Amino acid sequence: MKKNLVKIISLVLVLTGVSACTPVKPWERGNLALPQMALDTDGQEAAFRQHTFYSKESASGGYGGHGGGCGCN
Amino acid sequence: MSLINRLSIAALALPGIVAEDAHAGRVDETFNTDFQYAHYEESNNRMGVDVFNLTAVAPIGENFTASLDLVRDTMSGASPVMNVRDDQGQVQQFLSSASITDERDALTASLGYAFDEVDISLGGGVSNENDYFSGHVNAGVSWALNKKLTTLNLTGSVAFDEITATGRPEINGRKTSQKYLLGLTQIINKDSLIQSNMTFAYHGGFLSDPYKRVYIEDTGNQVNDARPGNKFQWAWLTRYVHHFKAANKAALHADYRLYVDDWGVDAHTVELSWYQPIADGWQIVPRFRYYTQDKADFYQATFNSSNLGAVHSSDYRLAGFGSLGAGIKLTKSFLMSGFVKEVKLQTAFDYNDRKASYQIGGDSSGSFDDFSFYMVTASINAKF
Amino acid sequence: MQGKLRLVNHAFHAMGSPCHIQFYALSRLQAQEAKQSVKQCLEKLEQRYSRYRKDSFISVINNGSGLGAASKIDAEMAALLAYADQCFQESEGLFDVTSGILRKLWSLDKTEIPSEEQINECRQLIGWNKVEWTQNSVYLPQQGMQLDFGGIVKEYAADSVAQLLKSKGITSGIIELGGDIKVIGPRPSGQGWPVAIRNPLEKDQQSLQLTITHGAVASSGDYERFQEIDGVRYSHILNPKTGMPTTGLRAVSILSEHCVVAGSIATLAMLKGSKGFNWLQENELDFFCCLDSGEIHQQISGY
Amino acid sequence: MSYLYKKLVTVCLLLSLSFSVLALEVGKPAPEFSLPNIATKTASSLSDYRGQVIYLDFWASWCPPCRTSFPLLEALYEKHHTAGFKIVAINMDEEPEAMERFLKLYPASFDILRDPEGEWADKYSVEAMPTSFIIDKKGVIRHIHSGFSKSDIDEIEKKVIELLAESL
Repeated sequence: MKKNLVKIISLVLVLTGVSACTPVKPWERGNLALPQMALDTDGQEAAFRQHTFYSKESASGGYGGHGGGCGCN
Repeated sequence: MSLINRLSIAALALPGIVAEDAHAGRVDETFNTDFQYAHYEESNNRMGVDVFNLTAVAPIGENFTASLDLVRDTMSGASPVMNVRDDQGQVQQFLSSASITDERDALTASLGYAFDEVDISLGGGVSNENDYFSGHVNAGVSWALNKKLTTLNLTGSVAFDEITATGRPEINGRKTSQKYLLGLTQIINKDSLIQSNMTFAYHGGFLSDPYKRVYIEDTGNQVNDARPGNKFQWAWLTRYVHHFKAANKAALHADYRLYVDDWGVDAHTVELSWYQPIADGWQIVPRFRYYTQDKADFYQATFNSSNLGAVHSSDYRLAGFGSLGAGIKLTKSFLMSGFVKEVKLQTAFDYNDRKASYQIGGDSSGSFDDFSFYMVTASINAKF
Repeated sequence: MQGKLRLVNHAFHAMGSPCHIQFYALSRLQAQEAKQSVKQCLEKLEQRYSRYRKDSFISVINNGSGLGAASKIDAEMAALLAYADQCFQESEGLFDVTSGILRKLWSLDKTEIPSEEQINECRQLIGWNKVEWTQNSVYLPQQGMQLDFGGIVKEYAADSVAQLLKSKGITSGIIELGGDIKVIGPRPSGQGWPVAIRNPLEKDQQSLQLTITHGAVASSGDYERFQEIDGVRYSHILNPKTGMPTTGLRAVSILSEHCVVAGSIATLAMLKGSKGFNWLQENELDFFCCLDSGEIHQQISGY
Repeated sequence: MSYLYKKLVTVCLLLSLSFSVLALEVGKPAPEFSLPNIATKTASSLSDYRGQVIYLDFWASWCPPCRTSFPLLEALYEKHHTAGFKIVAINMDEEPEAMERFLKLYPASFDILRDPEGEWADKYSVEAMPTSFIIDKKGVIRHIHSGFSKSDIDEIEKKVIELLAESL
C-alpha cells in the first residue's frame, strides 16, 4: 500500500506545483532573486550541518538540485 | 536528452567546432570562493570535530563552470561501543577510550556545461581517513523549462568505500553505494517557490560498524556489530520558501522530509528557518529543527543468545529517538563594484538535544543513549 | 571608419566536390585573408583524412592494419573516433566507419551485383567494435581493415571553416562544401541566406527553397553518385550488416545546429532503410526526404 | 521507478511546456513607448531618438549579468555617443531605492527610464533578464540579445558601428 500512496502523493504534488503557479514574468523575479530566498545560500554551512545530522541519525538524502532565483542568463 | 543533443555533445570535442553562442546557455560569470571553519562538540566530552573547508567555483569560457572543494576534519574523543546491563538491571553505555584522534581529508571536483535550457555536470572525489577510503563519481542534469519557472533535476552518484578497521585486521570491508535524486523546483508566484525531491539510495557490501559490539546478557559474551549486507534508503524532501515584503523582505524556509529504509527505520524531519534582513547588509536567521525516527528491526540495547539472530546491532544511531534543535545564524555582506563584487561573513551556532523521549510513538526506554551536541560555523565568502 | 561591407563570392574545388562561400567583409584585406585561411584549413583536412591520398594520416593508419603496431593519434583524430563511436552506438552498429571497404564491391565500373562470398569475405574486415583505440592511439587488428570518415569529415570541414571565419571577424556569411551547408551568421540586414535542396527525381529542378539565419544543412542519398546495374538503381550508401546498398529512402536532408551532426543523422536515416522515414519523424528532426517511391516529405519547424 | 510513475512525470512535464508567444523579430519596427526619465523627471519616448542608433536595454538591479553589463555599456556610450549612438536603459525594479543603490555602485551617464509594472517589457516580449534590442536610425530592430556576458560587448560594438555607418 505504501508504494502507491507515495505515487499518488507525488503526482498530486507535481501537478499542483505545475499548475498552481500564476505565470511570473522574467522581470518580476526581483523577490525570488533575493539571497535570502535562495535554496542553497551558505552551501558549506548547509553541507556541514547535513553531514553532522547524517552521521548521528539514520535518515539522509533529499537535498540537492537547482531552481528558483533570478533565472538570468 | 534528444538525439541531436547527444550527438552535439560528442561533436563539441572536435577542435573545429565551438558551441554556437546563441544556442548554448551562458554561465554565471562570477568567480566564487568560500572558506569555513566549523566545530562540532558532543555532551559529556564524547566526540569533538574541527572542520576546515575551502570551496572555489570558476566560470571557464562562456559555457563551462569548474568547482573544487577541499575538506580537512580532525576528530577526537570517545564514542559509544556497547551497552551493558548492570546488576540493578539498568542499561549503561560503555564508551571507547578517549584517546582516538582521526584526520579525514576529502577533495571533490566537478565540471558543469550550460546548454540553453539544460545544465549538465560531471564530478568526482576522494575522501581519505587512516582506516577508511572512499571514492565517488557523480553526474547531474538540470533542465529549466516553462520559461525557467520549472526546473527538473536528475542526479546520480556511485561511491566505492574501503574500510580497514584499526585493531580489526580480519575486517577489510568494501562497500558500494548508488544514490539517485529526482527533483522538481517550481516557482509558484512572485513571492514563493517550492522544491520537492525524491532520493533513492542502494548500498551493498560491509555495512556494519567495526568498532561497535553487542552484549549478550545470559552468557556475558560480546559479539561484533553485524548488519545486513545491503540497504535501500528512500527519502522525500519538500522545501517551501516564501517572501514577506512587509517584514523588511524576510524569507521563511520550511522543510519537511519523510524517510524510509528497509532496515525498518521510518524518520520525519521538520526544519523552519526565518531569514531576517536587518539593515545595510546585516541578516539574522533563527531556526528550529525537529527529528524523530523509530528503531531498526535488528536493533536492541542488549541481546540474549535466544534473540541474537544473524544480524544484530546496539548502535545508538539505529535506536528509536527524537532530536530537538535550535540555532541562530548571523551574516553581513558588503557589495562593491571593483574587482571584488561582494564579501560575505557568516557565523552560526546550533544546539541539538537527542532524547529517546522526544521520539513520536516511542517508549523512551533508550534514555541511556541520550546526549546533546552543538555546532559552530564561521565563514567568509568572496565573489569576483 | 572602415569601408562599407562588401559581399564576397568565392567558388573553388575541395574535398572532391564543388564548393562555394559567400560572406560580408569589412575590407578587401579581410576578404583576402579569409579566402586564404579557408583554403589552408580545407587542404589540411584533406591531407589528413582523404582516402585517395596515399600519404594522408588516415591512409597511414589503414596501411598499418593487422601489422601489430598501433598508430599514434592527436586530439582531433581522437575526437573524430569518439564521435564515430557515438554514431555507432546511436545507430546500433549501422553507422560504422570501418565499412568503407564495401565500396570496392560496388565501385562505379562494376556491371553486376557482387556475389554472396565476395560480400561475406569483405564483411569479415568490418566491425567498429574490433578497432582498438584510446585517446592517443588507434589500431585496426585485421589486415585490410580500413577507417573511412566519409559522412563525417566533409561536414566537419564546413563547421570548421565557419568557426575559422568567425574567429577572423566575419559575422555574416554561408559556406557550401559539396551540398553540405553551414551558416556563419545572418546577412547584415538580419535576413537569412537562401538555400535550395535539389529534387532527386529531376536533377536540375529545385524542390525546397529555404532562408536560414543560423545552423547547417547536410544531405545524404543518391543525387549524383548512384549506380545502375541492368536497369536497377543502387544507392551508394551501403549497409554494413548486409553489405548491400540501402533501400527505402532515396535522399535525406537534415537541418541542425552543427553540420557534422546533420550529416551523420542524414546518413543514419538512409541506413535505416524502410524504417528511416518513421525514425526521422519519431526523433522530431527537421528534415526533407524523398522515398524510393518518389514521394517527398518534409518536417521543418525550427528554421 | 515503475512504469506508471514515469508516465505520470512525463505527462506533467508536457503540461508545463508553455508555447512562447511570437516574440519581436529582427527586421520589425520597434514598438513606440513613452516612459519617465529618472534624470529629467519628464517622459522620454522612442521617437525622441529617431535618426540615432539606440541600444534599448531592459534591466533590474537584482540581476547579476546587469552588473556585468553596465560598466561595459557606459564605456561603449562614451566612445560612440558623439557619432549618434544612444543607450536607453529601462529599469524594472519594483522599488526605486534598489535601482538607486545599484546606480551608486555602477554609475551610468546614459538615459535611465522606469517601467516598474513591466508594461513595455510585455510589449517587447522580454524573455530573459537582461534583454536588449539594437534599433537602427529608421527605428527598425536589427539585433536582439538576451542575457549578457563580458565577451558579448565586442559583437554589440561591431553591430553599433555597422548601423552608425548606414545612411538615414
